[in-house]
Amino acid sequence: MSILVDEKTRVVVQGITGREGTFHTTQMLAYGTAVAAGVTPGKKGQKVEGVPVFNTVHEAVKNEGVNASCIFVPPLFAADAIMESASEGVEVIVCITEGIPVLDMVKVASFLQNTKAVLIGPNCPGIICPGKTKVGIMPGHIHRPGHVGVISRSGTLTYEVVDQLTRAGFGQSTCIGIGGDPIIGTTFIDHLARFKEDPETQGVVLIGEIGGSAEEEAALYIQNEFRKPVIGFIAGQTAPPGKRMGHAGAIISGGKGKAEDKVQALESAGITVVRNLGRLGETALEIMGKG
Amino acid sequence: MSILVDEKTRVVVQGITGREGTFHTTQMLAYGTAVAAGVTPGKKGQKVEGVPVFNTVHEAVKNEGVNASCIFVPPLFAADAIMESASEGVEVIVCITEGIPVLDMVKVASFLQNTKAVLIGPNCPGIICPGKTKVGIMPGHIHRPGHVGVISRSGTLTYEVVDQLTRAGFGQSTCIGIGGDPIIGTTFIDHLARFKEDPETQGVVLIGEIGGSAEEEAALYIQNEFRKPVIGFIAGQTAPPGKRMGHAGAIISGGKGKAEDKVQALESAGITVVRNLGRLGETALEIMGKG
Amino acid sequence: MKLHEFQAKQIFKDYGIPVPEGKVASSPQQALNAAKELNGPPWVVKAQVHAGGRGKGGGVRVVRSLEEVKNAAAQILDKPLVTKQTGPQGKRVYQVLVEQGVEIDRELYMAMVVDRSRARPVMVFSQQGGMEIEEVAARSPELVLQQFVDPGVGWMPFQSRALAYSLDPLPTPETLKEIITIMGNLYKVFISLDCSLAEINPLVITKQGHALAIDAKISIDDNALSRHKDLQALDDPREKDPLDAKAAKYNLNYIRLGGNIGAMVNGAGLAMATMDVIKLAGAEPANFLDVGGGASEEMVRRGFEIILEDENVKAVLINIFGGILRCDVLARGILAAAEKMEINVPLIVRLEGTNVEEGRRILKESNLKFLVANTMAEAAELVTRQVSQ
Amino acid sequence: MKLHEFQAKQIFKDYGIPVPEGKVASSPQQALNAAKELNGPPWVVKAQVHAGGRGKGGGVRVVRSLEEVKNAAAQILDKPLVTKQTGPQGKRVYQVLVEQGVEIDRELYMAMVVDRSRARPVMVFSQQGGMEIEEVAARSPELVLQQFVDPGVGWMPFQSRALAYSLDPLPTPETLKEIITIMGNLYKVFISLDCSLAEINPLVITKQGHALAIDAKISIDDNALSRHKDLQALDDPREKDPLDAKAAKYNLNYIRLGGNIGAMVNGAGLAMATMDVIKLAGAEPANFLDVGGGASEEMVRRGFEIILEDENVKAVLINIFGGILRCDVLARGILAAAEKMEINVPLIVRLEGTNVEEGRRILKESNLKFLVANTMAEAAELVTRQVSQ
Repeated sequence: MSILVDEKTRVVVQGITGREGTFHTTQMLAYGTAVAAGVTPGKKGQKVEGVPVFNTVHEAVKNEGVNASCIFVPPLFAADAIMESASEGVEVIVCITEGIPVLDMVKVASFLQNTKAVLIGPNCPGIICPGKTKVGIMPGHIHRPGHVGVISRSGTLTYEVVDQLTRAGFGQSTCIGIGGDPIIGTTFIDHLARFKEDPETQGVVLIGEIGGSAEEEAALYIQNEFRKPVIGFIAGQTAPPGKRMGHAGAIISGGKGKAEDKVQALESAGITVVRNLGRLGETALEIMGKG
Repeated sequence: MSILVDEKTRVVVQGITGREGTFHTTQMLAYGTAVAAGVTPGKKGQKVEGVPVFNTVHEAVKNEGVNASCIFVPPLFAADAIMESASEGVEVIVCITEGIPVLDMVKVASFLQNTKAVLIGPNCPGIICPGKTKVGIMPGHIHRPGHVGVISRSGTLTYEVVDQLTRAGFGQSTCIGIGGDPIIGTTFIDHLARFKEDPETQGVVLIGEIGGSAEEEAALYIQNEFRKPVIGFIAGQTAPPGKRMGHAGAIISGGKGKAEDKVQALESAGITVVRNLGRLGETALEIMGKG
Repeated sequence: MKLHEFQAKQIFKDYGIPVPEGKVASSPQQALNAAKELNGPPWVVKAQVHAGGRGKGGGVRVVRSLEEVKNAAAQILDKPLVTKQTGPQGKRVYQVLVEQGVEIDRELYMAMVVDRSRARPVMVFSQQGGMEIEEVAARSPELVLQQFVDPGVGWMPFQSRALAYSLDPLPTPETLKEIITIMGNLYKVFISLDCSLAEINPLVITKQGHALAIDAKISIDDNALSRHKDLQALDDPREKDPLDAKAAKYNLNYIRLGGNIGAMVNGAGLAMATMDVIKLAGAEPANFLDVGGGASEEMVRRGFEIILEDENVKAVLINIFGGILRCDVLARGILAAAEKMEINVPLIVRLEGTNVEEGRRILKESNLKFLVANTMAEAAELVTRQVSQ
Repeated sequence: MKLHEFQAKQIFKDYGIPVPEGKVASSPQQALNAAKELNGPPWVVKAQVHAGGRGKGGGVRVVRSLEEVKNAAAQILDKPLVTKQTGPQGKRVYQVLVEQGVEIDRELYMAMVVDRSRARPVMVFSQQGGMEIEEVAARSPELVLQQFVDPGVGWMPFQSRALAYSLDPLPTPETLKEIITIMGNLYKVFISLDCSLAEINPLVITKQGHALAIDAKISIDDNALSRHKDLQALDDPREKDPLDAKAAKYNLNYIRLGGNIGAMVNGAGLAMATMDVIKLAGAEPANFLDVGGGASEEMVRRGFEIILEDENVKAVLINIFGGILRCDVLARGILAAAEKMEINVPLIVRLEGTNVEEGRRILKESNLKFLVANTMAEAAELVTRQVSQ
């Protein structure tokens, strides 16, 4: 088992004829993902690596029965692309696009409330179930099938973590990059709840970073609801204070968001926090036993 | 028992210093309703029939613990008033106001999705639990405590029905005017579901009218889910075709909305439909036995 | 409030929806002058009247000479236009719209309304536009697409694409772009003007590959009119029955019908039920009149006057169940009317509800002659008696 | 993108938010001329610089004579302004805003931002505005109110009332109306311009009872700038470190820091983690540089150049875990940079991920001298060795 996607998942790539869309379609196909359709308005009838291109997600759903989407369209058009998939009943939407305006994401968040879609991202590497399917841009070869779930706000940092897990002998059940933007479709907690119910997942690595309060909320959830072992890492422990959103930002955040606060929140929830990223693999061995 | 409101309900009247607001505050107080506060911006400190007036619903909730609202503000300000109460956690909102623009109600409907408020109306007489409380404008003296639930899209037509029920010896558990506008807060089905769970309610009278498809949907619900006796009436059996919303309106409604269709839908769901309103009391005696 | 086609087309133009060049005219000579300023032949002369089915009723003429323009305008303006929506008496036409003819390749359908059960605006679109759209919807529902608008985001480009890319065969990219632009603009019209309907039927693709609104239908939500001062000026009172117009002036919900029993009721539902009772009694209602919840004494007086001004009326049934409208207000309004005009028909009064005692007392102590009904059933009996006399 | 106070105030004015009369000046003489055209005394001379805490740093002067206006401007423009946000080196001030002084009765706080966990804009309002607002929020949170905006309806009048009627004592109805209008207009500014922040602190009530934005802070969402051509012109490159400015030109996410280990990383998270590793190794990062996901060869080249242009840099760590950025693209970008400039510092390269073999091959087959790290841990060791040498 895996969460959200598996080898039966049929993927539509939105923005398939663009440079990144085409490149990662090739990569996903090579990994074994069932990329069943692509969408670029006006390009119906073309093929990309043998994958048929349609004008709309509606056509892709109707003709190819796709149930997941991977989005590579440019930032100012990405919110529209997410809503298109959601309105056509696509169940899992992975938005790779970086740089979507925040107020566009406010609209997306509101729109998704009335659909059954699960949005991963934006500004994320996507989701992979090693050995089954990869809906996203992560380098597939560093992953191994196994029993560790990975949830991360970061992209490349996730690869680093997965790489160490694999080298330490730990395969992964599912790895999800939830995205680094202020407003994202799903949070740590949404996926922790899925890992909780997934018998294949025996432990979770949770990779946070400074800003927001998602890690603090996840810590509370884990403390109350989650019984499998969890290892945490927070990026940005030595980062200088980032952009301040005036007094208002500080007031809204209530002073949360600093790395040390997050580390403390995780530790006081009984979670082992790795402070030196180079040592994550070792720590996994200590906490989760031999992989 | 009764549904939604009872003698413990504490009501705030929005627009209490207006002509209608003041008149019906007096009427409600006379009926025994706990009108605990009024709201008219800028009029804090005044009293209407001994009821303290506040500037905002927030103040009314904080100072008087109100949990239901009755709205008399003019049509262009009514949507705002509904949202104000909903945002302050008021649980039952009765909007009497007639003539709210439809696109304002589109916004209200969207807004209420994110609150726990139950909206009755707009363009409705409100809700009454005879002998306990009345949140609305119906003439209280025609009602009697008892075991029949009444749900109606019409205002004055409801009084007519209640009057006949009372004269025939049937008291009412709760009577609700859901409102005659195209977009209303709650439908027949919402309240049927409540009457289903209310042990005091032994039968229901459902008063519909031409337009929309609420009666057809209610018929389906009753057929599948509702086991207490139901009597139906549809106003407008002889009405000439009303305003047509172009072809689009006909397409959207799929041809539903005519009185005869509604009568048939109700009858084929096993509901007794009264065709001559003058005979409703008699029919109640036939269907529900001696009151 | 319904707009005329030429008014709706001006709004379309202002919002970036292309329409044929055209001019409005009130006489055959004006129509001729208008045609001279427009490219043609052909020209199209269209009756400007609030009624559907104009085409089949002869209210839309395609003509190929200036002389024909004049003749067509004369014919349309000369006698009432009869369509399936006007009734056999037809409707007088005061203005015609003279337009340049266009060469039509395809006829599409596009409209926006509010879907009441979903509580959202919806765009309805079909590649089979034209006069038979409702038949298309009934026969081949898959050819009629709908896109519901989420109020949190408004009309989105993906929705335009979902509709436009359904066209089969697909038009050129340029034509598609024009259609997509029109969709966004139709939504803007709908939302900005508080429309209850904004409809383009047909939206054509011309032989030159351009999208063009050949007809235009806009209705404004009457409840929202007060926040659109500019639109109020577009009301054409000539389109209304004089009594309907008078009722509108006093905010009364009045519709004149053909029968002989005048009725004054509070609440649309009770008014409809009262009409039903009149019919069941074997009589015909002369009107629908809901004096409404917040009616003042003045409104009641005007409503009563309007009923009595209808020369068909042989008896009047007043059926009031007081709620927000108080019975005493009703009674005073009736008396105020009675003071100013003679009442020569039988009056049946049924009063119940809020302040009923006070209302009954006021009527009783006046000089007014009337029959009292205590229930709807009694009212129906009295009506029957009046009718059979 | 941050705006200067005078730019933000112009926007406020355009959107109907009242601000004091004022003029911007680049020299003491211009400041004097500006003051002559404004009512006064008093006047206020304010440093225009992207940094908070100007008041306490001496960047805001209230003066009572024209001579003092000139002197205040001269002092502010003369030397870098040091505030708690600028660091000890301070920031040079190029312009001052000269304004009419106003008589202040009360200082309020009003701002709009997006709340990330609720995914909604929120208005923050307090009757205790001024410099200490964050302390107020920490000490007396009940004095800081929030109203979240439902995107389906936008800012509603009831929200303005909920905030404005919290004022204690309540201002006059006229003043309340002004404050309520400002709330609606601040929301319009925020939404129309894709702001990440729109803040008025203080919003004052003058002794005459008028509401007035005494300060103005607007930040635009960089991701949305491309759809606001007019706002792009408001960018002031002088506010940025020259290397930061160059990086911005090439869309690189670069922040210059104080240390000596240059770092080029893809992904903000990995970049932060790499900085953490450098610190844990006992060294100091010279910069944060996330070349991003969609980086081209050109962007990599420019990024590498920018790192090397920082004269503090004694070693460079390249840590790339290829995903959307492919390792071969990275390698070619590095080589392109190396062709154009001499590299005199040790280079540590750690490559992994997408197209890693191709990337490693390209670097290996070039003339570039570099140390290979296979893991983060190894990279940290190599950095330590460089630092301790």
